[in-house]
Amino acid sequence: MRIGLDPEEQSFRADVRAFLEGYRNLNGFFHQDERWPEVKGFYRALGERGWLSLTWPERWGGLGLGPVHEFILWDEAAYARAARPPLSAGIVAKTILRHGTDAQKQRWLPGIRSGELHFSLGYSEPQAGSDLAAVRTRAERSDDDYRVTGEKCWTSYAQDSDYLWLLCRTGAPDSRSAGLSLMILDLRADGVTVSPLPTLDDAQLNEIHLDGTRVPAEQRIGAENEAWKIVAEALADERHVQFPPRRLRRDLEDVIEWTRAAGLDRDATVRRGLADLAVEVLEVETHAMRVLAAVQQGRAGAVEAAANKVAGTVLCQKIARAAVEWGGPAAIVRGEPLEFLWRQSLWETIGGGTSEIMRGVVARQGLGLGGRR
Amino acid sequence: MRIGLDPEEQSFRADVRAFLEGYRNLNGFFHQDERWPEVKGFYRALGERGWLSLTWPERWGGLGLGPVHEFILWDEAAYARAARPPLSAGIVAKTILRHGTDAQKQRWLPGIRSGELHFSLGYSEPQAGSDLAAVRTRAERSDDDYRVTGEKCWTSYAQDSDYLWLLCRTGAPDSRSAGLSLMILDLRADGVTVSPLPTLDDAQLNEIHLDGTRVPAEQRIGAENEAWKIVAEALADERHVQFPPRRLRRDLEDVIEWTRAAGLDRDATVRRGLADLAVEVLEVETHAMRVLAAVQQGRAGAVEAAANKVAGTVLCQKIARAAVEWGGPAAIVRGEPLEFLWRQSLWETIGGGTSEIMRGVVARQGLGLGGRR
Amino acid sequence: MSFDLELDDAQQAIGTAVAQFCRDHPSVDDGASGDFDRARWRELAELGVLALGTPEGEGGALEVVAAMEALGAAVFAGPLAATFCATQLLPESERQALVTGDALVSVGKPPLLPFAPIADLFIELEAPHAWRARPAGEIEPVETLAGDPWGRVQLEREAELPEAGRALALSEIARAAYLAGAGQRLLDDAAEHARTRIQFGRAIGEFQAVAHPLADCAMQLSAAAVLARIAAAGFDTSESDPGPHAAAARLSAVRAALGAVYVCHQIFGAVGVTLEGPVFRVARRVRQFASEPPDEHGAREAVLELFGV
Amino acid sequence: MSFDLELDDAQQAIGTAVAQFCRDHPSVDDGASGDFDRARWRELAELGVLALGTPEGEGGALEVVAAMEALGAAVFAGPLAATFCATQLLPESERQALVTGDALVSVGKPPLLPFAPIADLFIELEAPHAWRARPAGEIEPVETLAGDPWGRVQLEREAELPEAGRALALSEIARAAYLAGAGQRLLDDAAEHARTRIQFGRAIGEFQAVAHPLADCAMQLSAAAVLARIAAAGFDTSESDPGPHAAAARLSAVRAALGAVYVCHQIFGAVGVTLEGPVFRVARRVRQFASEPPDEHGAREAVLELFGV
Repeated sequence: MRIGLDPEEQSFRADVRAFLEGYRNLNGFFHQDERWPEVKGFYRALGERGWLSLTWPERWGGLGLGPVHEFILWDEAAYARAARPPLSAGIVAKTILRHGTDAQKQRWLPGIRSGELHFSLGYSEPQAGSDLAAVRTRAERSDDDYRVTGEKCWTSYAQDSDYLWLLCRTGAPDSRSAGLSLMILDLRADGVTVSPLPTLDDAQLNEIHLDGTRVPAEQRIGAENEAWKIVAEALADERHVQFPPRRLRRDLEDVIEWTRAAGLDRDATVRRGLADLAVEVLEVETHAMRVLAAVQQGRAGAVEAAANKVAGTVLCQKIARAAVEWGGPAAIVRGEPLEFLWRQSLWETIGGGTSEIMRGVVARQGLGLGGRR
Repeated sequence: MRIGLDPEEQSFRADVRAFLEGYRNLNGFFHQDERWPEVKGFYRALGERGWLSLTWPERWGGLGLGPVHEFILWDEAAYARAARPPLSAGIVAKTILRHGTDAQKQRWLPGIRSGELHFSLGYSEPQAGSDLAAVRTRAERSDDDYRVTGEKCWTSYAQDSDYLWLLCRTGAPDSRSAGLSLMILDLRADGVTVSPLPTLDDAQLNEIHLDGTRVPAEQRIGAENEAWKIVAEALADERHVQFPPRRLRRDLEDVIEWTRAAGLDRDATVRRGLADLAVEVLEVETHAMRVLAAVQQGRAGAVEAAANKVAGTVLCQKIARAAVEWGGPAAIVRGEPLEFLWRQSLWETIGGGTSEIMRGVVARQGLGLGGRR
Repeated sequence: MSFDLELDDAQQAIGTAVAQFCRDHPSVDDGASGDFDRARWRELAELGVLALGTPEGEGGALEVVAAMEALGAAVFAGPLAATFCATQLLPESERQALVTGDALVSVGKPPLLPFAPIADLFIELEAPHAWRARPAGEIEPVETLAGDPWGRVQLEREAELPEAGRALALSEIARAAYLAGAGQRLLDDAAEHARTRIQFGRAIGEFQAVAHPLADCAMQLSAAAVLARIAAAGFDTSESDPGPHAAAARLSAVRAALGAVYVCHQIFGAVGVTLEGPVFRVARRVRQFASEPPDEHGAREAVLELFGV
Repeated sequence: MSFDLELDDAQQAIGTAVAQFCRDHPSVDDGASGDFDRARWRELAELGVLALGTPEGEGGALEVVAAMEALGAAVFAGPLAATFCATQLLPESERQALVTGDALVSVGKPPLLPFAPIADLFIELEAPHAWRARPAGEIEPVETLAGDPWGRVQLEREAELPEAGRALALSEIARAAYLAGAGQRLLDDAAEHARTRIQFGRAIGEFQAVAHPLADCAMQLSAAAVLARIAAAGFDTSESDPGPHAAAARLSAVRAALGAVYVCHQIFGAVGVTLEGPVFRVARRVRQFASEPPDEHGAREAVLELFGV
């Protein structure tokens, strides 16, 4: 059994915590949109330290460290509410490292590593939410380009990003998972319209209309029509940082602080509730450890990651909901931390794979139950 | 809106309550098996008053009253823990009244009305639990008889009953719901073996082996292969007495009494829990009213009955489980009412249609959702 | 006569009229405005809604239920339950301005008072007591989850108001009906979404993980709606203290409506994450209505009375 | 070195040996006997299980966890957690008879004491304190949900026993591991049933209403098992007070195991209603183990310490 950090990892954690002191009020974990210049500054500062490329091979400017270091960084960043891991340095960079050509690596990795280049995830469409194989956005090849037409939606940060990490259809319309390709689309190119969708957490998602937008063929990552497997692998790359458990510890600490200020922390019902939530925080930490163990040991870890996602996000809602119940009218005043958590947590069980999809993964892959979703 | 009993119904309820005074310690609601002679005596006493045939037409010895009277009787009997409605006077008699020949009515109804004749429900089989269309027990016609061979299981009260209300296959083996017939099988006939299955509530179910058992053709109720619709109708006949809500009121009162004796009734957590359970008891009472309204108005009432079954039985488990948690070690001593309710309630969400099947009914028929179960 | 849990024709007509009014006067409320549409409030009053249950107005608590179910379905903003409380507590002379919508009332317990910055009348509540009151000092405006203008201020109590228990009961019945209506609207919308949204080649309502939680919502909401009606019927016949059944209705409706909020957000998925989408406008108002004073502790104690605890 | 939440090979060997022992010595316990199989208890002791965590025995808390997970999976009867508590509290001279299985200990709070009618030693518990004690008067025998012989009796306290907090922590860790093992066994059995039981033409595990609750059970049980191991590792390194993590492990395991009981009963349906069927023998012992002293209130307060409440 090994459940704690080793001395080198502890020392790295201390460095991370010291570094995060300067970003403790950034709150980019929840408010990246409105704080984008500062969040981008935070990413640049990480880039300077090499912390956006902790696990990349040294040949491409990485530090060649393992997933535990990435976990520590983003777990502490979540606790500090500083920011979430950028798509660029995670899914995008790791996929390029695995499937990109050397030319592509040279073209994209330096800007990502330094925290300059940022990407949005272009997977979801109005008719393809949980069911990604239903993607319709069409890329037609002509000479050295693709022309892309279609509609993406619920896209985070597109208003601030440089590129879209685009999943699109290059095969026949009914080719499902066998006709999809991955491309890098310039969000400033002609034919791109980004429209904001204000969201319940004071942020925004975006709809993206693509009308014959040009994507150079050299910006396709991996072979044509082969994106399905690549996308699945990329998900696995980020499992250990997808839902950091210390976000929950911070949530619960904030609630405890609030109940103390409101004089509720001696109330028997509140104490019982806090204790039960505290146990669940510890439980979610074990799920995160299981994910880490799987990733380190080179196992798929899909079941562990699904459990971590469901347990963590359901608990995040439980914490906020219980607190708002205890807090009475005072808890629903805008700007109160509980009120915000209540709203924000509403969508944690949806984004990044719904709880229903995740339970299906655990049931099928973990327990061998049924083929249906 | 009409939500209360009218004066005549109130007067009937008063009569019922007075009558039940003599049976308050009978406890046949939970322990019919071991108290069978007394429970049978209770049924005979009901028969003497005409209360086993409250809703039957007067021509067949009934009182020609409506479902509210039946509801009052069995709701109060549940509160008194006296006994549950006998299968004979419910499903059996009502089906014979609707589908039986005059000869069959003359043959069976008097003994049922008087509380003399008792039946067990012969639907379930090892491979046909929730999925009744999978029934395999085979009845082969030869001249004026059927010869029945097969296995029934989880059969209540078969050790004390006179007859089995048998669902069996007369059509082709793969005929599913289109090849089933209903028959009355004498449990004392040759080829019948009844074996007890002791259950977690100190009672027993039974397995019944049928090995070429003779059933006279005149004991088939309704046409050959036409049982499916009859069985569904019969279910509807009993919706208003299937899960009487005052059973829950009594459960909660018993728990309150227990918490008071244990000095727990001033505990803040316990009080909060009791209040929430009390609200749910009132909620279940509204479901029972909805079922009554549907039955009185001649509507199918399947959705209302499913809601009543799920809400009532889930609550019955919640009450017992919460109480055992509050009670600590003292609550798990055999013979304590909480310990018994904890065990007994484990199967309320299974028998008489599982919660999963019932939620499916509400989703499909109430909300128009999906065709799957 | 058969059991019948539905409102009668006249009561249903009130609900229909209110629903039509709400369609004709869509809310400008965007959940982050801090505004309150007083003109619309007066127009609602012109329908007679705020006079329901008073000697000068129509009917009693069942009529209030009819109106509030429709207002809940439209997530109409305003001190609705508070107004029904106040019209029971105040004499006709003071009631007048409330039922016409000319005056707004704030009912609550300091320091945080609903609609305080724009309220004309204040009633301090400490169930089962109520006092006429007036602000002592500056009102610090705050905005709520659902975008309403509330305020922080201390109150000076004036005369205690008689029969507060009965007035509170009506306001709890009103709140329960509103929440049941709001929850039912969410359920209807989510069920429609589940019938029509296709993923993995079929309507998502065919998946038990979608269908069964909606079925549970339907059961809870139907029970909550009936409990509100039962409490209202008891209020109108005055056979016994209406408080405990009103409390039960409120607790049931809060649980059912919040349950619907959470289930329906899950079923709408990303569609429901948007500020103006089909769920959140209802969700935030349900949560806010459920949090308004008086708190649930008193309601729970009242329900326990019914069981002799 | 990678993160690794599994027990090491030597610890797993203990679990394997205990599991084999349980298979070779099936329980006669039928849930309604009031009997206790002392011979089997002594044989378990001969394996060295009851000496685990003592200076004379093998290993520490992780070894206790290994044994208790296996005992839980076999729903082995007896004062298991209590014995681990007592062997920590008592000096070697008194411990001897416990680790050989010759003496039985009753640990609890009067008047209801586990195994009191057949116990040779009594320890009164009022967490975080413990006293050697002796019965004051006649022991009234009672039978428990799981068929064990308990008794009602008052105790006379003798000397207070030192370091009760640490002893209690080990017993809570042991309890948590037992419950996690019992719950996992239920889950394994129910998942197998769901994979093979056909209704409506398909394995019932294909229905989300069956599959998803089992998935939730799997997640909770895995977390509970890991929390027990983490608490045990902390106990063995003595880095800090093992109480709070032991308390968390117990609370987590109770919730996970009871959750598994309820879900698995539902999934086994009528098959699980029988006394000797695949669920109830486990279910009743889980419920009983979860109800044994000390109560959960103290555990919750201990967990709150971790968060500074």
